[in-house]
Amino acid sequence: MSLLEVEGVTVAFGGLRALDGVSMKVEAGKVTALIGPNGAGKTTLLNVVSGILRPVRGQVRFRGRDITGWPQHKVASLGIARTFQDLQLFGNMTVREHLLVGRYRLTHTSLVEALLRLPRHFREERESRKAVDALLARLGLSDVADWPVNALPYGKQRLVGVARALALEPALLLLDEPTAGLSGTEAEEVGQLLGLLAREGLGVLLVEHHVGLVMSYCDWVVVLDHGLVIAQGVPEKVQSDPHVIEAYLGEEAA
Amino acid sequence: MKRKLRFWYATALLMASLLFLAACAGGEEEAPRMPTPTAARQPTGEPIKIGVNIEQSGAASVQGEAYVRAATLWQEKVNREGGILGRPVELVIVDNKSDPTEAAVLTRRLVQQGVVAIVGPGTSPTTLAAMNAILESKIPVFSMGSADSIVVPVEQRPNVFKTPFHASQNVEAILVDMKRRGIQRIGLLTVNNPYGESGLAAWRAAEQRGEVQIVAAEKFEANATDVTPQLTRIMSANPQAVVVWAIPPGAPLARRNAVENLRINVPMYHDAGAGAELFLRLAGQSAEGAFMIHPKTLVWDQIPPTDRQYQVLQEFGRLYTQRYGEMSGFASYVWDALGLLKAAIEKAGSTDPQAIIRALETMGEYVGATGVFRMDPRDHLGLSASDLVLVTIKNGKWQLVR
Amino acid sequence: MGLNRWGFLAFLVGIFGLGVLLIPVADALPFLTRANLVVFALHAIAAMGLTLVMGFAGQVSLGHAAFYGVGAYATALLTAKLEWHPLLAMATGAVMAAILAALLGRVVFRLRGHFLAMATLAFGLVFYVVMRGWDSLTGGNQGTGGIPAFALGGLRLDSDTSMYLFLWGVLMVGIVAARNLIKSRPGRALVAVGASEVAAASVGIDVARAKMSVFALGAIYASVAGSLYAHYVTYVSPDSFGLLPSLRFLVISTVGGIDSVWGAPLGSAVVVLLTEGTREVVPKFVSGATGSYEIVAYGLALVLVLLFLPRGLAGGLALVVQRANEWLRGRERPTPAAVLEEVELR
Amino acid sequence: MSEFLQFVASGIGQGAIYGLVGVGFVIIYNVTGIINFAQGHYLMLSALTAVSLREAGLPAVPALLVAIVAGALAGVVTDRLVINPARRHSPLMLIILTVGVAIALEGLALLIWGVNPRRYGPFTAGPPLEVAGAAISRQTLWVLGVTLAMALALWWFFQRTLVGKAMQACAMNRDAARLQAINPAQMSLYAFTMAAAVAGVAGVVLVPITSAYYDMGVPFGLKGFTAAVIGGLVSPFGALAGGLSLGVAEAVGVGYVSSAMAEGVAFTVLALMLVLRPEGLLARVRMRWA
Repeated sequence: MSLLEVEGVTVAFGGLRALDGVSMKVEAGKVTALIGPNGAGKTTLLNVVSGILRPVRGQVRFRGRDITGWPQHKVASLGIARTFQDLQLFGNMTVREHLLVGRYRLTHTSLVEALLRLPRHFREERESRKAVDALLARLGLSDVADWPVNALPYGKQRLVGVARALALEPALLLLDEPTAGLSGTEAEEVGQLLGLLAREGLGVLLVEHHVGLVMSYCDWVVVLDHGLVIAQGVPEKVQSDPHVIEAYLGEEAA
Repeated sequence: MKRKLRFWYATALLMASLLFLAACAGGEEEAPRMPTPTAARQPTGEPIKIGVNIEQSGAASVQGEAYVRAATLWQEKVNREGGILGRPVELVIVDNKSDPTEAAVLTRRLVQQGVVAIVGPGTSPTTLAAMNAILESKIPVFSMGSADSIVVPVEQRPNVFKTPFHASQNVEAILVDMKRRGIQRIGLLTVNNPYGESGLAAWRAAEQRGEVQIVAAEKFEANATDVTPQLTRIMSANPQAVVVWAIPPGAPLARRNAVENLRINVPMYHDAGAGAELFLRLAGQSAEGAFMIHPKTLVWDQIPPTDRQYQVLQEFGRLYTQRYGEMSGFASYVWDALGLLKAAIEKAGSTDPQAIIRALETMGEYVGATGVFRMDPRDHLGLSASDLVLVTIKNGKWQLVR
Repeated sequence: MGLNRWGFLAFLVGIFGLGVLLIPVADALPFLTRANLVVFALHAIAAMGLTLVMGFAGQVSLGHAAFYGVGAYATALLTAKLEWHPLLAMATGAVMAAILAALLGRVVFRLRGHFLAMATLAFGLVFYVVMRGWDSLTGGNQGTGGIPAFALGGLRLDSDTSMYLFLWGVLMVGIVAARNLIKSRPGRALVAVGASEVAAASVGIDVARAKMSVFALGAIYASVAGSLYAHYVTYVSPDSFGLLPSLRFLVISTVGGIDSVWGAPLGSAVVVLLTEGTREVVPKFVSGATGSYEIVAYGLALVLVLLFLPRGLAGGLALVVQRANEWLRGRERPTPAAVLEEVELR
Repeated sequence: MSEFLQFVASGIGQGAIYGLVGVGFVIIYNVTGIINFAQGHYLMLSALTAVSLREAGLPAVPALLVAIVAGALAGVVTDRLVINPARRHSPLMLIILTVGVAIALEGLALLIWGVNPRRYGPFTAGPPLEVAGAAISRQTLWVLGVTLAMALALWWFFQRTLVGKAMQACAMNRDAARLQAINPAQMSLYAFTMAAAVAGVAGVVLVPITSAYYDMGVPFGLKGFTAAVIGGLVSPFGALAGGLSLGVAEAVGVGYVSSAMAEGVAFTVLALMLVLRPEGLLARVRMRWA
């Protein structure tokens, strides 16, 4: 049983098929890349897995459990975290607060307990702050922990998006173009981090354009074009697949 | 982009200041054109302050405007004629915006400013909301609200008085005329606000006493544009007369819809709230033949000299119409409230609140423009329904029927 | 960091002292009375509920006065007619308001932006119509009275001063509760929902539920204020809970600033000062001026504040504090902490 | 039967006015994404201006035209002084800003005209027309005629003029419109001006039916908005149809249900519409713009 299994998923917008019977798997402890030309349906697939979109056909299974069409917050509470291409950070919250919000599923203080400052609030707050501090340190965000995110440079903001997702302590991490807009070295760092996380047992599915990153840090590559899976396999094999070359060349020509 | 914005703001500022100037100029124009003082003594000393807490804007502002006009006029007259106890009178007029909460707050504020008495609030909800403040103040307060409960039970309202007739007295007076015409079955159209509600309650009470049969009762919103559906419903119950309980613009609107659209041929009665000149102006031709039960103020120039109120009505009617060009159906309530206070202060010889209240309760008869008041410790209104008259409209003028 | 917990407490004590100091100020100012202070505190408490809804969950309500009305009518009917204990009546009103808000939120929060505003507007209007039309329960347009003064043990709030001090205390409790909320798991979740719904859901927050709960909480603030209003005035009628009062709460919240717990008290104070100030000043220049000048001033103030201080007076004030701080410290470069000062004076 | 017809006749007269106010909501909403709270206040301004001009002795036609222009100017001022500078604010702030405009306009009207309602006579004198036992006043016919004329004019404007088409483009996609060199700020100005002018037209034809007073803006604004929502907020013609159906529903509701709750009918309809069918009753018909 794989960590995540996507089977025959079809999504249609009006008459257009954004995904057409897509099947793929993500294994725990592996980094899986989802690549393909623009408009191939990569983000759509992430949206289906994370519960933003409901497929017209097909199934999404997490640890063997059918989660197709579950609302987003329920999917997240199973331990499926994600980032967004356009970041979707929380305006002027601080970095630390972003991570604290990220731990939402791991804590249980209710509205009433918070208003009245009952013991659970303090206990969880203490635990969360400790965990968040550790994560901040690990990602090198400690020195900007109390900055509002909108005062950070773009690269750091991307990292905060990843950090927020990691704060969920997820089993599966979905990343939508985590290196877009980053410099070469920054992208390299992200790649190393992903490799490290995978070794700790995390399953990672990332949508990526950065070919170098895909080649050096990913264990498995799935290629989408026009909503169809045109190839999948280990990076070296996919790289030389004629379908893939054609799809990318087609894009360049256009 | 920036410069454009500045241009627009400059334009707006210019327009605003022009408007302000216009308003100021308008204010000056309306400012007192006092006849040269012929009266002897100029009032001197510390002015006697009386609070006037009125609905100058908001839902009840139509009455409010007339109240303020009457108050201003009265202040000028009294100060011209030597004030009260030789002291000048200063009215502190405030706008409660028809808001119950503001009415309550303003009552307390007026008390703090040291007024010896308050006239207002002018409606039932504003008065009842201010009641706590009024009772705590222990100074005499005159309300122009229509609900009976403002002064009843009197033990719980020791310092509260009112000048407009109870709704029940208006009903009583209309019923007298209906009996004469043999009308038993009526249709009732009331405005859906506190004013209409008090009328509806009074009519329901009369029905309980078996004095009348209400075959249809409908309501309409104060800002309605067409009450033909309500009137259609009422007419389908086949009443012998239709009673409309509303203030402008609702009352004249109902009259127009009834006459123009439905050509209702049964008598239509309005109550004193229907609004004098405003009724004529808004109902136009259709006003002809409408009946209204009203204090004598509307037909002040038709009251025979033998009437006890003749003198008072002549003076009030002259002053008011000379200044404002037309009579108002509401103005006399404030005029009389202030007159009663003046008489009471003079009788008591002091501005001590308790003394004023005692003087009001033991004054005996006070002939006002609204009617002849006979207040006593059991009755803080003191009017009787027989002071009301029935008027109708002929050739665009009010005509005394009886 | 804004202020830490002890700093905040000290600040709170200071503010409470300030509230007490307002009494002699009101006595000294010719155009203010203690009754104005009572109204100021009542409106601040109710508007704080709206501030929570708008500022911390990014949702707007144009029918807030309806919840104020639920509390007021619950207290009026339960204490005057059934002679319940005031506290019990207040709690009942608050629960009813919360349930009503939750039910409303359930259906309404599927809507976004303008439609949501308009749906709450419609709700407020329907409430107003029902209060006017349901004569047998509410007394209709004539309202209902005979409400006793608020009494709790030996405490009897039968004067403006006692009422005001009690309300000021309630206001402080409201502020502390709001701040407690913000610095906690559910509170941060609300802010997150206000900032990005899709991202909030991606960390496991049930967005619809979060909105519903903050809507219910806001309704409780309004309802408690409404109950105390009923005790204070001893009479309630529908006109106090219609569209205009809803708009007034909206003005108070936005002028004060919707992303600060101090917004509602600030906004309420400004509205009282504006109302009473114009009432006092304008007639000195324009003879025969009525409340209309004040209405114009009210509208213009709202427009100007929102145009030039979109974060309200609280936001503006925070900025001033920060600038003053910088100036005192001799023009340092803004530190992250200073940037934060601007972000939250929560 | 004639009773029912009477209710309908009364209803369409009121409903046409609601519809005209609703049209303004639709135009502004589609072009700028704003719900303009001051919409009913333009009607009020035009109505009161018209009364003043008539009282000052101006003949009917110029008086009414000037009054409509005055209403439109209020729209211009709203856009230039408030909406345009605040273009970057959130929609929430923009709604509240229009609330501020509405409050200020109402106060201004109170300053200028005072509290008393005023009125001028119907455009053509004469007894009401009898249609199958139902009386229809001549002014109601004027209202219906003007409404029809406005509908045709709007249709022409949006279908046949360049500006109209540009506004439609703006309504469909503001960013795309910008790429085609359509200036959204300018479209917003046109939208506010037009919406205010249409409300102004409604105001001047309404006065003889009821009267003009300073606080009529809010009730008419609310009814107009309800009309627009019934029409789905996408098409001016939907708003007109929505207004007519709301007017008839109200009148029939008064006639057969309860006159005390008549106003409740409209607002309950509004609430239900927003919650159950935010896309409007007429969305199925797909009456987009024309």
